[in-house]
Amino acid sequence: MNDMTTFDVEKIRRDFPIFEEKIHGKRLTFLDSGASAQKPQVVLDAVKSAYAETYANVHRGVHYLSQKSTELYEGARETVRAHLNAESLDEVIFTKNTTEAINLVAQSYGLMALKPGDEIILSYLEHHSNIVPWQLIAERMGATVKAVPINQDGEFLMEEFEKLLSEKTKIVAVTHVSNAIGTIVPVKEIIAKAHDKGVPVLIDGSQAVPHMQVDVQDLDADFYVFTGHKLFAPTGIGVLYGKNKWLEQMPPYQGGGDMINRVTFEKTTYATGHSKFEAGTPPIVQAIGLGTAINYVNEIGFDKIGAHEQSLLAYATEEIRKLNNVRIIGDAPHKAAIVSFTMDGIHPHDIGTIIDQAGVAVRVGHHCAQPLMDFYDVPSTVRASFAMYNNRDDVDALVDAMQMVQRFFA
Amino acid sequence: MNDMTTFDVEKIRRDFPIFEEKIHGKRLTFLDSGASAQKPQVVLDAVKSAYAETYANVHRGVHYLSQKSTELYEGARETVRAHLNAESLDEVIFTKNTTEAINLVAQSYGLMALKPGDEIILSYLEHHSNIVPWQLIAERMGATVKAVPINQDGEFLMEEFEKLLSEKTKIVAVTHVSNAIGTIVPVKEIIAKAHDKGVPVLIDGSQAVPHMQVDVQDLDADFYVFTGHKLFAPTGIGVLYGKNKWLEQMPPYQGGGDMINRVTFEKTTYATGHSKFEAGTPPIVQAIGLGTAINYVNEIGFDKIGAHEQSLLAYATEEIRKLNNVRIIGDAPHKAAIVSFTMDGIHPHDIGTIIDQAGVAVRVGHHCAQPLMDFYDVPSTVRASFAMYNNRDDVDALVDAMQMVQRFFA
Amino acid sequence: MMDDLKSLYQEVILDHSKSPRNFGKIEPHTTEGHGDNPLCGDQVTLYVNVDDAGIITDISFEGKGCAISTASTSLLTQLVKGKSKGEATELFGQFQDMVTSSPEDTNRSEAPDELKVLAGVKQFPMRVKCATLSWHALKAALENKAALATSE
Amino acid sequence: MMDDLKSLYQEVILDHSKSPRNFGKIEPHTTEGHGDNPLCGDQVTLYVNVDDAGIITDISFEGKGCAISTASTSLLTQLVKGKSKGEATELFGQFQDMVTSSPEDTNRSEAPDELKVLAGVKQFPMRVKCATLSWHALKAALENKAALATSE
Ligand SMILES: Cc1ncc(COP(=O)(O)O)c(C=O)c1O
Ligand SMILES: Cc1ncc(COP(=O)(O)O)c(C=O)c1O
Repeated sequence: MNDMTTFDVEKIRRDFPIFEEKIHGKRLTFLDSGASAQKPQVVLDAVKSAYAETYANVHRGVHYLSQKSTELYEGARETVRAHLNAESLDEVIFTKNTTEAINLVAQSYGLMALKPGDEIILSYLEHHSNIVPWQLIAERMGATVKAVPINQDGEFLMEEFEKLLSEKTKIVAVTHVSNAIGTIVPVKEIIAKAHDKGVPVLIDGSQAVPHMQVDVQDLDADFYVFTGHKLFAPTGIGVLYGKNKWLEQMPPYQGGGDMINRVTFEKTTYATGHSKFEAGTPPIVQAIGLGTAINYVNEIGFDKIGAHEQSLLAYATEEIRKLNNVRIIGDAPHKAAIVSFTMDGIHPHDIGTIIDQAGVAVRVGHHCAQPLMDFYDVPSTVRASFAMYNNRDDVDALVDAMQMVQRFFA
Repeated sequence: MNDMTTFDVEKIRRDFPIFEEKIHGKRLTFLDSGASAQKPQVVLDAVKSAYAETYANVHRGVHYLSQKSTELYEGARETVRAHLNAESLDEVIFTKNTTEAINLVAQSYGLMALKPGDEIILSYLEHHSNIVPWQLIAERMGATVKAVPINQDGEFLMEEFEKLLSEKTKIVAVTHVSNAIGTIVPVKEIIAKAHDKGVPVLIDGSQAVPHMQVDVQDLDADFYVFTGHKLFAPTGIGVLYGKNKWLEQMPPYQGGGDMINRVTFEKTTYATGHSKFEAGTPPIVQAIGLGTAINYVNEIGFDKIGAHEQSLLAYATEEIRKLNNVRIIGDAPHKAAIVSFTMDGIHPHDIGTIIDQAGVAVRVGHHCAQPLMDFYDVPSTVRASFAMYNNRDDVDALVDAMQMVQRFFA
Repeated sequence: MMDDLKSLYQEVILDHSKSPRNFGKIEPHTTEGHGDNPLCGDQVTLYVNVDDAGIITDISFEGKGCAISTASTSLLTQLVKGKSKGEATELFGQFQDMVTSSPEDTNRSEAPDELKVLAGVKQFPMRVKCATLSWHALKAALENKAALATSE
Repeated sequence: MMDDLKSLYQEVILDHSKSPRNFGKIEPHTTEGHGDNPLCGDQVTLYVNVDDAGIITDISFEGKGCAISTASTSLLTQLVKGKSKGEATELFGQFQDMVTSSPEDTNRSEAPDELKVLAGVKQFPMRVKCATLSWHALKAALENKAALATSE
């Protein structure tokens, strides 16, 4: 895929129409891709064409449009399969987002596997979407949720994990990259340790897939989930990868059209493969858009994207540290391009509002990671999250705007 | 909204770019809107603009794009609220599709309300998406699913319904319009009868909203669900209307971001209102597209759309009856513009394949309504389903193509 | 347009679909296999006699289906009668390859001519399931699985 | 750009946010109310003394918040001290109207001038919750609800 030319961030920026917009009359400095990423023109074109030229419902139709639509939808599944290096198409399930994917596993695997007294292991780095679904199923089945602590730098404590792992552990669910502070978690090692005890592992890849190449077979992940909208794809689409050996045993999650084999009021039998978990009309066009987005990033290449982002991260960290009274939260040696910080005496919400007037978009708040905020004893932080289309001007604009905030509150 | 000019179907057709496509070199005769409807240009434009001009994640951001995106997303909620005449915005929940909306109610209301021996009443007219979710929760709670029978014309048997209603009944879930044969079900009367016994009612409006104006307060529906893609809106978006008095009592369905009040590993508290049921990043742009689609149909006006479709239905029924060896399935006096039929000695699948070569798109199969197919003792039918953009040429093309089929198999 | 259709619905196909061979239920039979096409609701049941040497001595079918599925089943019964289980499985493989391979590869298909009349189904991806349904049912019967076969 | 910001962060607001009045916990107190802003994780607790005649004789607050929320809470405590429960509720209504009404209506707002300094928040819809959080907490306290108030 990956051509031999060097990474050209300005060319990439031109692929994203949003950068033509002015914000309060200013250049857009978009540092909120961790919440959701912008969309390249090719994705918009794919969405448009799927509606305007080949649209119909998938799977059941024998007519031309239905056939085309099905080919595109199933083609997107193959794109995802190849991208994650999943063994088979049956292991790739389209969902609405990461949150639905985790709820699906929690409810379906949980219903099958959990007994009173069993334990689910998470970590302090998790997004609420990888906490609350487990709390809900744990409560229902009489199981308990345990969380692996972290150190001050925001690193996952492997020894503590090993102490928590026991015969009671029925599943481990951890994030690949922390959305709030950027820590890259050593998931391959976690999976190996869990497998030593026969415990399956779900990896929340929401913040990993936009920044790095993921190989589910290499990781040996039992479940790997991510959300399309952070990967430059449309909203309304997510992916659950699951090993066949689990999916085959798991009961259906939602009931409805397309997930059945035969329905009678007396007895209903279910489809096999990914169909069992895709009830109802799926997000057809959103899946097609996701396939297009994946092809787009692969053409650029994750080696280049990663290198670019790491150099931005280093520059941003250096520049932000120069500001007075700033505390960077999370300083793990392996980090994705996310910088979270607080400023003495100035609340993140006020910072967010003020720098927005300079066209700088960051996220302020708890980032759906309240346990992590509690750990650092802050209610919220300012988070600048970078994507492949960010450049050094974005860092400079952020730092300038922060200086303006300091003058404002001086 | 509704202007005073007469209904101009050719003008409407020009609003839908798909009609510029040629199918196997032929004019597209799209009679599969019951499976999913085509999209007008305004919806495509709204989708594009939401991505290219104002895109960001909703709710948490204080920056400009997030604010704009939130305004558009919440504006779509208001459009849906007004369209259904729901009392409050908290009663409008965005889902992925109808199927998710029904599963949400089945699991959440079911978990709260069902005890062993309780009963859920459905009908023989239901789509699998309004059967299987109830079977799943019934099995889990030890409850039983009962189905109201129909007569040969495909009408809901009110007396049988009254016989089934009892103190054991905890919920009634029926379709507003049958997707397979078009019967319009007297849901207002059903709701009144159920309410007499204190039983709440869910109405599956998937096939009703594209054809008629729905007023949830007038119907007094407890839950009303529909799917966007059949209402000329994007895929990946659905709506659950629920009365506040139920939603307030119901436990959350999926856990994750945005549906919480405060998360700790010890105890998590939930948001109130629609937020409780919208976990994770919602289908933002799809909701915006749905709002646009609703405004579009309202500008045309459902009185005119209904009149046009009824005249097409009458014409199509008359013309199809003229064909040899044809049996129309479902002959209720109140029908939406759907004609389902079989042909002696020629299987629907073969019909579908052959007429597709003439550019005619119909749906062949069991239409996710196997209990109904079993009732009529057919494995499948040919279904021509009409939308506001169909015209008499579409009917003629269908009938011509059917005659070709007969010659082919003669 | 008529060309693709004519290659799908060849005379042989129309003939077999109108007058299916080996239709009905042989009694007794040593095994049976059921196929269910969840997409259209069609079902087929194969009744099979396999002798101790593993030879399919007799076979018949019941069920409703489209022209493609009925003709395919009818052809199947003619073709596997007298064959060993192994040979039948091999035929299934050749058949599957034929209906899913790219058009250029058709000529290289190893399937016997009796099956090649169904090669046209390849132009109609949504109909491939119709053609393979009974083969899945046969596989289920030969593996003596009580379980249902689906053509997916 | 600075105009909108200046109208949001007026001198009074900055002053109250840096030196909040009535900060701390009065003991004893007859009632308290808690406010939680799920969007940013901010929390505020109001401690209130209401006498038999229904007059708010004393009030204080604790909690962390942004400049807007802290200033709004500080102003609230100053304003409702000495008022009856009914008057406090009325002020809440006026305040809500002011921060959610359309810009043209601001001048017609019935809110006292002490509250009008917060009218600029209306230009920042995502910040309205910050300004109203403590009013919701006050309402919870006066209704003596153990339940948590959220500013949604
Ligand atoms: C009556 C009815 N109910 C439910 C559904 C399911 O809708 P969806 O597949 O969008 O969830 C459909 C359409 O397929 C339908 O026609
Ligand atoms: C690490 C992580 N997990 C889960 C999610 C939830 O994703 P979504 O809201 O798309 O379901 C997010 C993003 O919000 C995330 O960053």
